[in-house]
Amino acid sequence: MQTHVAKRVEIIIEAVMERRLTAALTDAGVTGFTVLPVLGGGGRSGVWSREGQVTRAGGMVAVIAIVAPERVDPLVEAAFAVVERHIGVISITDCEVLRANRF
Amino acid sequence: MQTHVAKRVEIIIEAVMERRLTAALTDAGVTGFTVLPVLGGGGRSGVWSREGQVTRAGGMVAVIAIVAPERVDPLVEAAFAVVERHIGVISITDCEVLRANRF
Amino acid sequence: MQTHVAKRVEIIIEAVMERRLTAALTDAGVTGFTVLPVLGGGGRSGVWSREGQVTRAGGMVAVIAIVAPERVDPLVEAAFAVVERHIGVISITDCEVLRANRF
Amino acid sequence: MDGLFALAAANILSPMVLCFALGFGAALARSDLSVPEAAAKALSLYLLFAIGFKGGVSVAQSGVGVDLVAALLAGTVLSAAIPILAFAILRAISRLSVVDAAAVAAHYGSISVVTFVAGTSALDGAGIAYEGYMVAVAAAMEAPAILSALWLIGKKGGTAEREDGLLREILLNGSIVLLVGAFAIGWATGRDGMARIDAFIVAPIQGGLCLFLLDMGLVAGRGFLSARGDLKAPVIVFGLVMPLIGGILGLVAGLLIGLSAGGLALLVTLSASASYIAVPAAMRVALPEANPSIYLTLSLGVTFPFNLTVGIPVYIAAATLVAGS
Amino acid sequence: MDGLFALAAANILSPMVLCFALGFGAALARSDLSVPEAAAKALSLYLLFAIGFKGGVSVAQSGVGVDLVAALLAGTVLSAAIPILAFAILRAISRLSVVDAAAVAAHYGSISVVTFVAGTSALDGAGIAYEGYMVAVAAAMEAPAILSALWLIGKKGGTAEREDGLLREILLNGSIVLLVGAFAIGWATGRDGMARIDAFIVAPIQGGLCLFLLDMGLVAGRGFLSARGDLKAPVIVFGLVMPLIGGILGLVAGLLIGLSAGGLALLVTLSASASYIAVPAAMRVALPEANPSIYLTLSLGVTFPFNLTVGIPVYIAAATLVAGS
Amino acid sequence: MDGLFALAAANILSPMVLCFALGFGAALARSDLSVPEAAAKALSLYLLFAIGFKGGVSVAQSGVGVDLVAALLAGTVLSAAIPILAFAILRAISRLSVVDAAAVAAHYGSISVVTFVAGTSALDGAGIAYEGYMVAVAAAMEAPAILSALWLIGKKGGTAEREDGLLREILLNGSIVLLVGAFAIGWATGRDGMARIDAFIVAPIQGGLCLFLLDMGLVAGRGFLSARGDLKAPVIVFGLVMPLIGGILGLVAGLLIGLSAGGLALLVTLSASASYIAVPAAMRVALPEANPSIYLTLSLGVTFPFNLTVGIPVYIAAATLVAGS
Ligand SMILES: Nc1ncnc2c1ncn2[C@@H]1O[C@H](COP(=O)(O)O)[C@@H](O)[C@H]1O
Ligand SMILES: Nc1ncnc2c1ncn2[C@@H]1O[C@H](COP(=O)(O)O)[C@@H](O)[C@H]1O
Ligand SMILES: Nc1ncnc2c1ncn2[C@@H]1O[C@H](COP(=O)(O)O)[C@@H](O)[C@H]1O
Ligand code: NA
Ligand code: NA
Ligand code: NA
Repeated sequence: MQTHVAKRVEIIIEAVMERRLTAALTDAGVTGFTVLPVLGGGGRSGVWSREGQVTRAGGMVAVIAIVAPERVDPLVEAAFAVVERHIGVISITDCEVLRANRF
Repeated sequence: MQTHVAKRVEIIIEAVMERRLTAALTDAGVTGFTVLPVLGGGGRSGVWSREGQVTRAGGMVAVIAIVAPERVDPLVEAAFAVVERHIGVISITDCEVLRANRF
Repeated sequence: MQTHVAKRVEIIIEAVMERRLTAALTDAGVTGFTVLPVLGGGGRSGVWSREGQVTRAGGMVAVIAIVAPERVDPLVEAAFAVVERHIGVISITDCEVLRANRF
Repeated sequence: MDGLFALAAANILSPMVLCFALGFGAALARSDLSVPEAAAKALSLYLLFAIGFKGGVSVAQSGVGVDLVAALLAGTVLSAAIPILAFAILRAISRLSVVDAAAVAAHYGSISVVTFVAGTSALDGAGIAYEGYMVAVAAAMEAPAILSALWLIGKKGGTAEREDGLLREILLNGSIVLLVGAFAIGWATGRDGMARIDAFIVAPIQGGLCLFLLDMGLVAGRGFLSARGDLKAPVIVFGLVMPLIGGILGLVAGLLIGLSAGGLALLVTLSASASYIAVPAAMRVALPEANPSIYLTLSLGVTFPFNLTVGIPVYIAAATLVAGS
Repeated sequence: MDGLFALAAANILSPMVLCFALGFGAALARSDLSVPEAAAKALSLYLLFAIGFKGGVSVAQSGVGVDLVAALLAGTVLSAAIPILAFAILRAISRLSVVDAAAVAAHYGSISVVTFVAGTSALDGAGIAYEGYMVAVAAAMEAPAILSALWLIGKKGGTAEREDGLLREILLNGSIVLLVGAFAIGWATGRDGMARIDAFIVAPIQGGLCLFLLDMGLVAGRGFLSARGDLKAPVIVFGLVMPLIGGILGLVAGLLIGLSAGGLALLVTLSASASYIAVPAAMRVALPEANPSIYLTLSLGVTFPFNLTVGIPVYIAAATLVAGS
Repeated sequence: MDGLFALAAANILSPMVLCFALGFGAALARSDLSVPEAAAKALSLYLLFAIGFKGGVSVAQSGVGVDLVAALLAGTVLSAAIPILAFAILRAISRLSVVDAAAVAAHYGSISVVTFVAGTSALDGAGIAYEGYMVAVAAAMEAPAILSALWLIGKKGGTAEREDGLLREILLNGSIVLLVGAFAIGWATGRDGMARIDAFIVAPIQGGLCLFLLDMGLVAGRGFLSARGDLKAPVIVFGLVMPLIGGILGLVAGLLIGLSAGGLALLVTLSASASYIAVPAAMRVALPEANPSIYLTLSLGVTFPFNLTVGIPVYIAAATLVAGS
């Protein structure tokens, strides 16, 4: 099938910042994103897990946005502005998509 | 270690269509796939979240299939046939795998 | 923004092996990883789903680690040593990251 | 009239209705209060099981005959017929497309189990008896409306997905299976079965209903916030008037088959209620082009609160009046 | 004999057994009915806590002595011995590999807490008393079978994973810790502790068990559908006969240590039951080459329903007969 | 003194405290026992709803006047003032940075609902009455401490995030909304409302609290294991002494406004308790540089168990002594 190049941006960020991140993405013209739950992880600040937790502190989510290549810079800048002072990881991968007009 | 090129196909699709999608993938000769839960997201049809929902409408899942490069076309065609009339996003990324004979 | 090349390693592995895998990753010098829940899947050993399950057997998790390119080999070797006798899939993708000193 | 107001006041000031209002208000105020998806689903399974089982036990005690069959038939016919009327009304008063109108119509033919539970709880509170088998009628009314709507689409030249799996999916959806199954188990085990599990399903049910309604309020409120733009005035009017029209049909049907005042009130409630679990899921499969924010918001954010607050007391008053108790 | 049939009928027509059947049937019919994973786990924690606590309180009231030690010892020996017998039988009658046979054998030496709860519930229904400490015996029987099976593998030249973490993981698995912990808390707080939480753990437990069995039926039915091909006839026969063999061993051991009729019935039930939570997880770690669809389906889809329906009444009848009540 | 020891012994040997200890111990022993996140959240919603509703009903029955306003005011002042004292102490005795000290201080001004529930449960056990509106005071004490800590940061030249959404997020966080909402519903529906749902929220609450404390023990134990290194001795000392200091402030304030002995004990308990749900989440947003393993571990792993075991009996003894009952 006919495919088009795009970028897959994956942002792993604290759950408490989710709303702020997705608002920033929308402001930056991102047309779509998907939020995945995260069970746990480890990093410089130690190992953590969501098991049995009731506070929203100490949980993370993974936000995936697939965008046309020309939109990746504003997206990443908007995301970085939110993540900057916080725990979080942003990665960008080349990918192909169908229906290019959607991204 | 010795690695082999492969394709990682990620299909974000409505939960109600999951069974149909995985059946279509299997028919297309896909040997393995993994289904991840999705918490929420946003797109042209607005922002949504699974919190507190009891209906299966309005939820999505992410299906990941890693396949040998030569199998990616039938996979994507099978997936697209299911996604076509529905909400959903298909992306294809180059990757490397161990144990090539499995894909 | 200034980005740096890195590798995104995704390991889909049985939930019972999670602790062993993350310990092996840490031993191999991986500085961070994130664990995502998995709902179900299909492969040579059949189709499975977590719905209603109480045993930890027969569930999987997806572990994502983003690392500097020079660290990917020890990571993959450590992961493979854990996965080898078990059900599981390892894939490696090129990506770009911000703040390279973190990986 | 006095009785109606007292009933309405008692209903609106019940912890259940106030819990729904709390959730709705919290969502509108953008509080982060939320019920985990797994907990909401577990509560819904609990309510289906409890209400089904109770109905079955009551049938085991009172026995049934041809009246059950008549009620099932009446329910099936109502569920199949209401969407056709609803579709005609929607096409006449709103600008919804054929597909959107059919999808909305399917919801109003089918039923909402929580509205039914709230109805039984109001009847219990008012000390009015009802036929235990009405829960089986509820189950019978879930699916026909969907088939009716798909038939409408076909007639209007639209295309709904029509594959093997769909019909089975509709008829064997989880809430029908659990409701019917629990009813059958209650019927089979009767008073003895009830004695073993009543501490779990009888006394705590109203409290469980409170938490479930809190969650529904949150979901409805959030849906309302994000779908405001999609709901035009005529559609909202439909969401407030259609329950009354459906209710009247239910009243007529119930009188024809000779239900008691309580049973009548429940058939009216079922006819007036709109689905928000099974039908939306079926519509996503069969009519993906229909806009879910219209039918979900209308059913959960307009009709459900209307029935919960105003509708149920009116239906009970009408039924007791008409059944000439 | 008459009594046995009455007992069996009462058992099979209990809401619990019918809930399991409902789940199993819904899965076979491919309904989408399902219990969220978190809800199923929460129910299982609730059952473990309730049954452990109750056992502890009953020990606090009646006191224990050397009989508890004897029972724990008997349970440990049974758990360690049964896998060796089960392995020999499996190798004789089926074509399972050494690894698969050892993995299956481990399940039958260990125990199923839900089968135990169903057993106590049947005894309560029939008014037969039993030793409160049997729940501690259940906990003691969870792990030895696993070590036994791993020892078997070693002897047969196979290699099981043998690392530091494994033994601790087996001995400190969540269900053992919660069962033993709740037992200890019940013992420590006794009648006073019970007075504070009985509304939570005594009256509602049978209803909670119903929903849990509904879920187990769904999981068993789905497992059965997808693993049919892996279960050959001799293996299925094993899944139906091994409970009886294990039960007889339990009967002999229980007679030797002088249990009451009720306690005897529970030891038989434990010996006859097969694990489906702790052992499968341990097998995935220690024997990854063993095929999980064999041991999971056999334990949950064959032996568990057998014990739930036919087994428990037979074990109770046998125990009351032999204990010469 | 004798009474204090008896009270302390009764408290420590309660199923609730032992469940916390079981969870803590299981975590330290690295057992895989765990409560699903959704189940833990559902239990916390249940406790908030039940305790809020109960408080509201009791206010509906006894009526309130200016004493409620005085108590709300006292709570607000305590919540705002305690962080300033706590901050000064932390900076004097530990090497925590301004940001870390302010974040910890915010937790001690705010409150822990579970500690409050445990306090009411101990009072119920000892047969001591308390003002129903104390639950509203608990809600009023959640947020001011956060604002106080952010003000401190500003004064010390630090920068906290200060955007529109933050204040609303703090004031409308889920636990405040549910607690206040349930209180209002209880107040509005009074005895009638209670009659409909008491089987759900009164009798089972202590059992539900047991499972929730088991989960808190697991989370606290795991947090303790992984954050040991971050907690230096002076900080741990703070976590044990600050509750007493906060408690004394609460005692003085409560005497000034003339609370009953039971109400006094609860105000002391609230002042002595440290938040572990709402404040940590607010700190992650507003003070991301503060180290969560310090404030979470201190609040949940040090102060919470201290209050649960030693603190509550001491607070009750002090309050009854001082209120000269
Ligand atoms: N290299 C990485 N790859 C994947 N996830 C990471 C990585 N580094 C950090 N994370 C995630 O971000 C969280 C916080 O990281 P840190 O700030 O390093 O403690 C971790 O617990 C992980 O969930
Ligand atoms: N570009 C995208 N990247 C990631 N997920 C997307 C994207 N577009 C849509 N989605 C997901 O698909 C859902 C439906 O999209 P839409 O049809 O645009 O409303 C969204 O709510 C997201 O969960
Ligand atoms: N090619 C693949 N792509 C994605 N996930 C896979 C793939 N192969 C296997 N898996 C996952 O690994 C599990 C076990 O695979 P298998 O060992 O082939 O049965 C499957 O149930 C999937 O969850
Ligand atoms: Na209807
Ligand atoms: Na056994
Ligand atoms: Na405090």
